[in-house]
Amino acid sequence: AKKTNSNKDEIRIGILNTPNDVAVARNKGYFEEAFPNQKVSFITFDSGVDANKALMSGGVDFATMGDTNGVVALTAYIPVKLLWINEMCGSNESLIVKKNSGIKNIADLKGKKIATPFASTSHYSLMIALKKAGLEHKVTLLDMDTQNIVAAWKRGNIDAAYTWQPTLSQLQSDGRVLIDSSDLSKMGYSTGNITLVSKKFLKEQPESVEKFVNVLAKTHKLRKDNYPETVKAAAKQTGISTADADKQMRGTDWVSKKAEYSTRYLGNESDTGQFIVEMHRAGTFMHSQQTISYAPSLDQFKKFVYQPKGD
Amino acid sequence: MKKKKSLLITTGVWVCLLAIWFAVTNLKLVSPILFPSPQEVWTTFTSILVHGYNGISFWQHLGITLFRLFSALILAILTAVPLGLASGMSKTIHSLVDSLIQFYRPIPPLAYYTILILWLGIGEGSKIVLLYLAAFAPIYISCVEGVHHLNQDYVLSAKSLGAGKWSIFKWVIFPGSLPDVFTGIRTAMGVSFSTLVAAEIVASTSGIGWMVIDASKYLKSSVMFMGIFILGGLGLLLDWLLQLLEHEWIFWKGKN
Amino acid sequence: MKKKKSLLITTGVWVCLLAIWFAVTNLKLVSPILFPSPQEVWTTFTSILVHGYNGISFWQHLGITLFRLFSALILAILTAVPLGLASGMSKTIHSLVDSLIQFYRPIPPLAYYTILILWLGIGEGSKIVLLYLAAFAPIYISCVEGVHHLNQDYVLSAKSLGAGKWSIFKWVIFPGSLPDVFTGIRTAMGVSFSTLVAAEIVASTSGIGWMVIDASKYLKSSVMFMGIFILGGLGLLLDWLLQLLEHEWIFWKGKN
Amino acid sequence: MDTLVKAQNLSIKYPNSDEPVIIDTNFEIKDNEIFVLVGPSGCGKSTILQALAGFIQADGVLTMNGQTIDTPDWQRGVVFQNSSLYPWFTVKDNVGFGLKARQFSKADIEKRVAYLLDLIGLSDQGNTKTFELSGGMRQRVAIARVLANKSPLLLMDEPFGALDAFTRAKMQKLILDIWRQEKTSIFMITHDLNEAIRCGNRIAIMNNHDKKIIEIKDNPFQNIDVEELDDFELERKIDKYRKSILELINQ
Amino acid sequence: MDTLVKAQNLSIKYPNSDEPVIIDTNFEIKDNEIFVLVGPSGCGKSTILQALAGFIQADGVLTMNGQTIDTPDWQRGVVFQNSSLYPWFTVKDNVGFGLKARQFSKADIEKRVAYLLDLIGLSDQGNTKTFELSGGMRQRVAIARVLANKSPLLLMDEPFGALDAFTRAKMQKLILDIWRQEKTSIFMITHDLNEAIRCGNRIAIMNNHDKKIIEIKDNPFQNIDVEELDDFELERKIDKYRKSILELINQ
Ligand SMILES: Nc1ncnc2c1ncn2[C@@H]1O[C@H](COP(=O)(O)OP(=O)(O)OP(=O)(O)O)[C@@H](O)[C@H]1O
Ligand SMILES: Nc1ncnc2c1ncn2[C@@H]1O[C@H](COP(=O)(O)OP(=O)(O)OP(=O)(O)O)[C@@H](O)[C@H]1O
Ligand SMILES: [Mg+2]
Ligand SMILES: [Mg+2]
Repeated sequence: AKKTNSNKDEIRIGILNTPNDVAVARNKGYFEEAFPNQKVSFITFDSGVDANKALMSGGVDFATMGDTNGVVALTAYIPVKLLWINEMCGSNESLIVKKNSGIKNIADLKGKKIATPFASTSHYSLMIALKKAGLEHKVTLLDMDTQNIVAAWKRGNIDAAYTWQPTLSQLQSDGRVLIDSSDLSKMGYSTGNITLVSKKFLKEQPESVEKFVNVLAKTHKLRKDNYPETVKAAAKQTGISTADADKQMRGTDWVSKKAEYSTRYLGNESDTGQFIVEMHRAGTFMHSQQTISYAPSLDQFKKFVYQPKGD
Repeated sequence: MKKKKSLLITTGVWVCLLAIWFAVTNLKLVSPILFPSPQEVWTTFTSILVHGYNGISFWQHLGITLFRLFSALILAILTAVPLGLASGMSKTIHSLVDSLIQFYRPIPPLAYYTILILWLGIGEGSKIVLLYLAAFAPIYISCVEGVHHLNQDYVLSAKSLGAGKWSIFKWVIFPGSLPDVFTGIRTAMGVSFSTLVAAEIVASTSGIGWMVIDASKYLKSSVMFMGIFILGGLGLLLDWLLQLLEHEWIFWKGKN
Repeated sequence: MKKKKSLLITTGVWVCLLAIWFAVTNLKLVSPILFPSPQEVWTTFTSILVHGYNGISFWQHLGITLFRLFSALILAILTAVPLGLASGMSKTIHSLVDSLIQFYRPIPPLAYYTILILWLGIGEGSKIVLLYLAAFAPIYISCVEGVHHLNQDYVLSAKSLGAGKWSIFKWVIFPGSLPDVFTGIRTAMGVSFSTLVAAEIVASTSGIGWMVIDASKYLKSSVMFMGIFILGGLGLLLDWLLQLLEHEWIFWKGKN
Repeated sequence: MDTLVKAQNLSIKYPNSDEPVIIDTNFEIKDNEIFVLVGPSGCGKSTILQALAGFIQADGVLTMNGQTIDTPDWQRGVVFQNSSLYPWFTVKDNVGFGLKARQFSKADIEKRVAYLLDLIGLSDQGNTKTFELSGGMRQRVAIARVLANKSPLLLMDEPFGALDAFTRAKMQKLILDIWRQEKTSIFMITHDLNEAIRCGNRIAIMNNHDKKIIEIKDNPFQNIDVEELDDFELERKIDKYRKSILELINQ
Repeated sequence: MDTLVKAQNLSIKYPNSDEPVIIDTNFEIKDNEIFVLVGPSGCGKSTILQALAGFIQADGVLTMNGQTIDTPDWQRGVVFQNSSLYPWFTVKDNVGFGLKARQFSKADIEKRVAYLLDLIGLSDQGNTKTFELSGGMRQRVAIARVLANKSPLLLMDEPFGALDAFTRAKMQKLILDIWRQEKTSIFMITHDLNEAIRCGNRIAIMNNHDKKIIEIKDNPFQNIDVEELDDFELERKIDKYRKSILELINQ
């Protein structure tokens, strides 16, 4: 976390403390391998909110965050590009209710207290789920960090929460999942964690960006080829048990590099990716919720996406 | 005449700053996220005044914030003033409670907020208690000081005029320490006020402090700036009101 | 003799509380998350002392926190004292800067922290500036007051002893307002200290405040309690050190 | 005249020091007399007054009307050098303070207060705030406040020390008038010998070394205003008397 | 004797009020004289002193050695009722303050300070903190502090008003000794007529109404200690003199 101007000797990466591809690459030493002459430093953020602030102030060159925070970054004209989808959210993010609350389905949530970290992918997923059930203004939403969700859950202050792992497993002993992000994804409201790269860095060191993508792609490949080893690396890096890591990773989808820049996800120069379309949808929805001040156009989203050279 | 001049300078400073702000932002010398323009902040303000924020009207946000602040302050006054005066008057009570208060006083509120939430839940309770704890210590301490600084002749006179313990408390010690008590209340309000945003960070969806925090999540700078201005103005206003009250009630202050 | 008695009572209170804490937690009357037992807190403490926390030694955590605090305080002293004294002495400077400081003063630091981060980045800069801003206002204000409260006879005497402006400042106004300046510094330290946790909330991986926040994320109550005790003790210690310095340097305080 | 206060082998020590300030002193205050105590600064005058008031404890015998003095009491009203009027009360409320504390009826209080305000010439200032009064006026109110209780003994610690010489002369006259009208006893400390001579029935003298009252002189010149005198024979006598006191003080 | 200070048609108004406090007063202070000003409280004595010191502006003529007084200056040293010694400096540093401010050499300062400490009898207390001194000692240091500058004029506003009567008598003697030795002029305010008569070469009198000095009397009795006198003829004269002043004051 040095000063604002990025220098050639250091690559600063903002990370989330979850068992994702960045964690695996770190553990495996892929970064050192790819950047032998540069110092790679990692700055942990609690959420994409802080990561965005860091990108804005030039404190990091890359940052991982939920795609909703990516929408915020675009809306706020932060000079960044969408580089990579780290993972697609699935059962690792879900809406969980207390077992004894008598809530059987989403409709039963009417008048209940639901907690979620605002501005997160979970928040977005929850809002979509509620909107679909016509409950948008019929529940009490509470903005809480994941740790406070656990505390509030234990005390019985909340009836439900939309949150992610590892928080989720702490609630699962007396909770039941109503819906998870893979369900929403099927309806066309996918969410995922993405990595943004600062435009300045991209301009100065395009080849480093390329290498960065390849590092992450390598982990995605590793997962496909040797899942247990990937889990072990992720667990070690984030300091959790392999079982926990397995549970968390199982709920996510790591896309191959080829798929990333295909029409299913980020798209390419000619065709718009499906994920981008859904991100645009999210932007429009967030604007309708007044959480962002305007809805960026699909064109803006298209320009937002990084395109790898050649390959 | 001198007063007029200094008022002129002060106005000048603000006008200048506003002008620079206006110029710098409108010439697009800085990113609007780093520094939104005054028009933008103003538009945001009027729009929030009309449409509210997050589905709740501006006045409700303000109301809930003030409710939390005043509940905490009133609670603090009701408990800290008696305890502080008692601690000032009785050595025994002082040795019972003073060290506890001196110990908790310097702890940053955010450090124990999580524990408060664990104990009291996420509702208004923990928020108000957080603000209450912030307000309690300054009031308590200035009450103790108020009694200690009291002119001893006041008490001695009262005794040799035949006043009993209760009369002395009611007519001498209490009014005599009021100036200090009031200073304590003003400090307490300042401290509570600066804890306000921390209190509204967790499990809130209303309040001016929450609004600023929420806006910062979406990097809505104009809302952040607006919130900051509102909080600054509100802080000034509340302190000014307390000063008015002080002037009215403690008319003898500084006149002896 | 009386002092001994009150010391006895105070010790008694702490022993009692400790005993209750011990009893309640060891009889498992409350969940260890809500209230960890004293042994647990102690074990956590010794283990962190030996092994550090999050791969960083305890002393480094303490060091970085103190570094942030003192950088901010020293910066604040170096800027707020000259400005405050100047503002106390000159009406023009007062009208130039006072309203600005009065306006920003009540704003809760957390409200503008995001903006500081956007402007200054996530490094030490924004953290120290946050603490600096918290410390600046109290020092400035008490410097202004120090000059205003100065016995006018001191200045008049100096003038008719042939002292020029600079001599008057150096030998009369500066030492004469030192008692107030020091009070301001003590207040500033308190305010900065209570902002410490807020400053270490964002993008930190070290510092005592961060440790408490991090522990609260994983509901490690024993670490939270330990952190709270350390912060409380540290706050008391620092204030006590300042009081010692004050006693040493401002030996004439309260003696006139 | 009957004895009102009796002090025998009176010794006084402050709790925070080992050295006694007063050692083995003896004196009596009689009914309806003005007993003036003079002596250099720091000799222990105020200490004796505090013991009389019951503010501090003393060893030896110290009784009033045969009862040991060990606590403050409305029967011994105190007037300090700088009036300790309560600034949050009006003049009236200050004067009525003792009676209210002793739960007299409202009507009684009002009557007595009105009478006393008239006595001190401040009838029009009953509702004034005390900080709006001049020093002399304030001291008059302080005197009225203790008079309200009809205290048999008034203790005054340099009551006019903070006033200028010209106001002071007027206050001395006032005290003598009040004393005659209200028939109370007064114990008064001063460091102005003229004041002592003008006001005292008897003058007690302390010096810097003995830690006790070394002599109590009858004063044949009470109520004589030296500054307006035309009888030089008398004036000579007064001067001689004053010098004999000074000599004792400076011993 | 030469005229040191000249005041003609002097009028003084405080900036925050419209009513002038002093109107059209005239007086002169001569070289090497003690000029004493007496008058009731609030008549404007301190106001005149402040104008002389240059602390406040006055209308009319106010000159010292022919130069208009409009700012404070080391040539006019001021001693306040409650000494304004700097508690953060030692006795020595307080006495040497003016010389240091005027950039005298260290050696010069030390010599002069040592001489003055000897003069006021505090040679042993040079390194003492001022708050450890008694009231009388402190006032002596305050006087030494202005003497250090060899100011031709000393302005004293009730310099001994806060001291007890017995210390005060000693200070009066000290002032007269110093005045003789240092050959300075002194302007002194007091509300103690005995002090005025003992110290003054001339006594200026103000009353409560005229807002000016109504008369300036030569004082033939300077340096006579009334309380130790044995010549009753002289005493009678002094008494008459005092009464004539009192009459003027109470006009
Ligand atoms: N509260 C106290 N504790 C300890 N010593 C005290 C206290 N008050 C006074 N003394 C000491 O007792 C002695 C007598 O003090 P006291 O006030 O009785 O003198 P005094 O005759 O009234 O003097 P003054 O004329 O200056 O008022 C002094 O030496 C003083 O230092
Ligand atoms: N700073 C001031 N502003 C306005 N009026 C003042 C100020 N100081 C004094 N006065 C008024 O000027 C008048 C004369 O005051 P001054 O202090 O000169 O009296 P004094 O003769 O020195 O009285 P004392 O013997 O009580 O010291 C008084 O009526 C007073 O109220
Ligand atoms: Mg005394
Ligand atoms: Mg005066």
